[in-house]
Amino acid sequence: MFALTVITLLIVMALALARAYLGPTLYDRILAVNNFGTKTVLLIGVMDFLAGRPDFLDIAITYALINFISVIGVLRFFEYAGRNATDREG
Amino acid sequence: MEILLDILSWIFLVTGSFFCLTGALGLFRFPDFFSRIHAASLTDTLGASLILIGLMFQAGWGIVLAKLIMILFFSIFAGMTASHAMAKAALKSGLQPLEFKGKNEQGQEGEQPSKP
Amino acid sequence: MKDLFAVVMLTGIYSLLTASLFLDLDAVDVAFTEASVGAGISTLLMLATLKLVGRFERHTRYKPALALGVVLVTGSLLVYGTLDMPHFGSADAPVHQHVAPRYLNDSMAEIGVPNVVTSVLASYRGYDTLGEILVVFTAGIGVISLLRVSRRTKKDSRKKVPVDMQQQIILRIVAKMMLPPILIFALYVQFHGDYGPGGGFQAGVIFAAGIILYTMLFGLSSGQRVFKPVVLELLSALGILLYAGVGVACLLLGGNFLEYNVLRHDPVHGQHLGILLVELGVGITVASVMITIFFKFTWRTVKHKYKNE
Amino acid sequence: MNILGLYNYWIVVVLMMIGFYIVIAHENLIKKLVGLTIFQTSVFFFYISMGKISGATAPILDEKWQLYSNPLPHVLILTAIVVGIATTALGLALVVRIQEAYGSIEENEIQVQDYHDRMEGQLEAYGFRKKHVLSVQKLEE
Repeated sequence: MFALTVITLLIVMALALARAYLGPTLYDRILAVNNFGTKTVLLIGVMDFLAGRPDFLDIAITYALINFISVIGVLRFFEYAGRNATDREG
Repeated sequence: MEILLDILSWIFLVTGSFFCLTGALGLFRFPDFFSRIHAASLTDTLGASLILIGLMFQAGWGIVLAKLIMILFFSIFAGMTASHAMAKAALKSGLQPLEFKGKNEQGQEGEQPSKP
Repeated sequence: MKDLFAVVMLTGIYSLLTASLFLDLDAVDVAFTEASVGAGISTLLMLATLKLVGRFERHTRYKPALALGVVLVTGSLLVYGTLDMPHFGSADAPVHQHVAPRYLNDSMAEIGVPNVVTSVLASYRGYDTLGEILVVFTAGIGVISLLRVSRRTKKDSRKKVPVDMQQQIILRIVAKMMLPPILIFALYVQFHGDYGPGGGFQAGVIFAAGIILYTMLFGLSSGQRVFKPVVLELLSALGILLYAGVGVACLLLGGNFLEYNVLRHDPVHGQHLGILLVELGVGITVASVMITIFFKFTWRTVKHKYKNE
Repeated sequence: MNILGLYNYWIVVVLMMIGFYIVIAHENLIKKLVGLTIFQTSVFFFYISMGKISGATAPILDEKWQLYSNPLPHVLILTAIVVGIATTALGLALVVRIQEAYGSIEENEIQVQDYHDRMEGQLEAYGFRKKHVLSVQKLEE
C-alpha cells in the first residue's frame, strides 16, 4: 500500500523534474520546484510509515512550513524581470 | 475494524496517488504556463490531502495524527497561496495565456492558436 | 545551460532529493538539517547572488577534453579503491565495531537521552561541535566584512514594503499567518531535540527561515527593526559564549571541560542541563549568523537596484 | 565475492566526479560553487551510507527496536551541512565582490584582466607612461 504510493510519488517527482529542466519560462521552473517540494512532503510522510516509525514526521512539517519560501524568494528577487522572462536559449 | 481502516486507507491512498499523477502529467504535457499551473495546483491539493487522510487512518490516535493534521493544514495553505502568487506574478510580468496571445496577435476573436 | 536561474532551481530540487535519500538511509537528523537548510536558506542566497551578478552566463567556451580525462582517471581510481570496502548495509563492517556500540548501548544510562545523535553531538563529541560552531561564526564574520554596508546610502534607499510585494496581498496575509507556527515549531525542534530528531542546528536554521520570510515580505527595514544588526552580531557571539561558558563552568565545578556530570548532583541531570544549554547556544549562533548573512545579501540587492535606477 | 553490493560507493564516486568536472571545466564562478556543493553532498552520502545497516532503524532509542544504524556519521554530517551552507554563503559573498571589482564572474575574463594589470604594473615600473601601456594592450588584442 505505502510502497505503491511511494512509487507513484517518485514518478510524479520525475515528471516535475523534467518540467524544471525544460522550462521554458522562469515561472515554469519555480512551479516545478514548488510542486516537487509538496511531493517531497508527501514522500517523507509515506516513507516514515513504510519504515514503521511514523514519529519522525517533523521533517515533513518543516517542508510544509517553509517550502514556499523559495517561491517568495523568486518573486522578491526576480519579479518584473519584464518581457525577457522567457529564456533566450537552453 | 482494522480491516475497515485498511480498506479506507487503500482507497484514499490510491485515489490520492491517481490525482497526483494526473497533476504531474498535466504539468509535464500542457502547452503553456497557465494551463500547467492549473493542472498542477488543482490536482495537487486534492491528491495531497487524500494521501494525508489515507495516512491518518493508519496513524491511530496520538501525536502522529496531530502532526498529520498540521501537515495537511499547512501544505494546503502554502500550496494554494504559492500557486496564486505565482500566477499573479507571471501575469504581471507580461506572460499571457495562450488564447489571449492568439487574439492580440491576430486581432480577431475565436482564433485558436496551434500547438507549440 | 546558460541560464543560471535554471541551475539554481535544479540545485534546489537536488537538495530536496538529498533530504529524502538521507531519510531513507536512517539519518533522520541529517535529513532534518538538509531539509531546513535546503528549503530555507541556500536557494535564497543563490537567488540573491544571481540578482547581483546577472542571470545569464556570458559564454560557454569549455575545455572539456582535458577535464573529462582527469575526471575519468580519478573516478576509475576511486572505484578501484572501493573494491576492498565492506558491502553496503553490512552489520559487521569495521565502522560499526568500535565506538558506535558503546554509544548505542551505554548512552541511555550515561546521558539519559533517547536520541543518540543528540547525545553524541552535544556530550561525547562536545569539542567537535564547539569547533564547528566557531567555523559558522567565522564564516558569518567573513560575510559581514566582505559585504560591508556604507552608512551614507542607508537612509534614502530603505523602503517600507518592497514594491513587488505590495501587489501580493494574499501572499502577505497567509505568510503572516504562517510566521508564528514557524517560530514556535523552531522552538519545539530546539527543545525536543533530546527525544526526537532535531536540535540546535536545525532549530537555528528554521528560526532564521522564519525571520527571512518576514524580511522578504515586509522589507528589509522592518526586518532590521525586529533584529538590529548590532543585536544580531552580539547574539551570534553570545551563543558561542554560552557554549564555552558551560565548559568553563564544568571546569570550575571540578570536572573536565564540557564534562556536564558535575553541573548537578545527579550526573544524568547534569548531562540534561548541559545538553540543553549547549544546544541553546548552538541554536542562537546559527540563527543569528544565518539572519545576518541574509540581511547583508538583501541589503546589497537593494543598493544594487538603486544604483541602476 | 559479489561486487554489486558496493553500489553505494559507485554512486558516491559518480556524484563526486560530476561535481569535480563542474568545478574544473566551467568558467562561471556560480557554477563552480554549485559543483562544489555537489561534491560536498557526495561526501555526505559516503559517510551516511557507511553508517547504514540493513534492517536497522534510525538511532533514536525505543523499546520496540533492537538494531540501530551507526549514529557517529550522522553527527559529523549534521554539523557539516550547516558549516557547508555558511561557507557557501562566504563563497557567494566573494563572488559578489568579484563581480563588483572586475565586472565579470567568468574566470577566464578575470584572469585576462589580472594579466593586463600585472603587465601595466611592470611596464610602469620600467618607466613607461600610461599612454604606451594602453597601446601595448591594444596590440595584444
